[in-house]
Amino acid sequence: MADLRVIVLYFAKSAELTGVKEEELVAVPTPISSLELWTLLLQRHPRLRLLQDQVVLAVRQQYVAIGDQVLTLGDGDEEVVDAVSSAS
Amino acid sequence: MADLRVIVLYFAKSAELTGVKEEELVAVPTPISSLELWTLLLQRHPRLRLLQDQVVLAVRQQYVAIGDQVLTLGDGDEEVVDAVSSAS
Amino acid sequence: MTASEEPRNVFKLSRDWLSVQEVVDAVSSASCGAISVFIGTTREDECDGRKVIGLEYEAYELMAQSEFRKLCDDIRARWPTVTHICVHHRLGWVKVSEASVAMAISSPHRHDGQQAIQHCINQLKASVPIWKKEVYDTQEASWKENAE
Amino acid sequence: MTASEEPRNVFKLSRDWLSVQEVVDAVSSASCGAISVFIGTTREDECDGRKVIGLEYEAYELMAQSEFRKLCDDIRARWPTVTHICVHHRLGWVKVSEASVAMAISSPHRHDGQQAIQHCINQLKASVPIWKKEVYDTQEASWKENAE
Repeated sequence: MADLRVIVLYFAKSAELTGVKEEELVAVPTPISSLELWTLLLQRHPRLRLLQDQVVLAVRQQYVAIGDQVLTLGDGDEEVVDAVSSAS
Repeated sequence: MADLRVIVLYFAKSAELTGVKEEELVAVPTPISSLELWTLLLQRHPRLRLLQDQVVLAVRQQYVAIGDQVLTLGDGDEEVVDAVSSAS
Repeated sequence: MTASEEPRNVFKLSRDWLSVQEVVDAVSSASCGAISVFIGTTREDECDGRKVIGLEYEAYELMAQSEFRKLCDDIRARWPTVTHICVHHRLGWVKVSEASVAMAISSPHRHDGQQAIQHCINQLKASVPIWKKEVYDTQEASWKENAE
Repeated sequence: MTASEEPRNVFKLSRDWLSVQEVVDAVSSASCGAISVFIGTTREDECDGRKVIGLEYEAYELMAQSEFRKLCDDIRARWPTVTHICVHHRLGWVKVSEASVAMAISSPHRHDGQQAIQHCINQLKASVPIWKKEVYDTQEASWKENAE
């Protein structure tokens, strides 16, 4: 168990909702599941909740589903949060 | 029953075999079937026989199969004889 | 559709190099999100140990035009959303790796156009009176079915 | 194939107008008789009574490159005769009737390339991280799934 510094990139609608394109998270616990990480992002940016099921996460340029999957994060990893709204 | 003047156009291999791109046939009997017309062309240019099954006839820009089909030719009609060799 | 958006069927036989951009521009339309394009080129090939150096194309031009119109009617009956159709075909000498045919079809969505372009090239080869002669490095030549 | 004919996978994200000719040239090969091309353009469209005047594209560029490489591997596994693959995608503002994506695939014979180009555009939209925002004449805008 360790704490890490993680870079989060936001794209498209997620960047609009958070108001930032990139931010640094310090003291991210590891190991962490993708669901826990998403919850952590929602605490920082409650408006991300608007994305609901449309959110897509990627870690080290690999897509990850939001669920129990444990992410092995390295210090300074890029984590990408991107999202699109559903087609209306 | 009448006799007609018909223009025959040859393309591709049929032009190579006959040595002409275009010729006029006089005193073509009408009505005439497509098979009779083809036979008439073979009499004039025996080398057309080399085309065998690959020959395609067209009258007034419509393809016609070689067979019993009776062609209604008008005076000065273009009749097209085109042919390709089989792919080797 | 506005008046300028009447469905267009464009067919050109040309002794010059084919421009893909020209074919694409001929079908472009603000109402279409998809342009499907096919380009057929002369392939470096061998036939009985002889190397193909180019193709010689010949057409019955008037009839090619009328068969193209029939083909367009057929395409529009099968895929009614097809908007514009353009086919340019070379005549005469086409050396290896040059385009002998370039065609484009525009449609609001991509699926119809992609189906239509496959039908268009298949039927063009089957029914439009254009013939090709393979010319070999041995100075020999032979007329080919245009089906390939 | 000669050394110059090693299979090429070309991917470019561009803020400039896309050249169809450039995409076609990138895949041309003397060993190929067929080049299949797809062009996606911004369609004049309405959404809830608002008129779309253009699209704004954004990409996660590094990841888009790596997803494109995976897609090329997938295409070559499914259609081993595919020779070269080239995709150019616009970023930023693309107004109605301009191309947002242009892609070309060359193959010795046309059937494989035509199948592969359909798979390529479907998978590009499904897996490559490029997002689009529809911009309306009302000054409003909304991010869209890239699936259409």
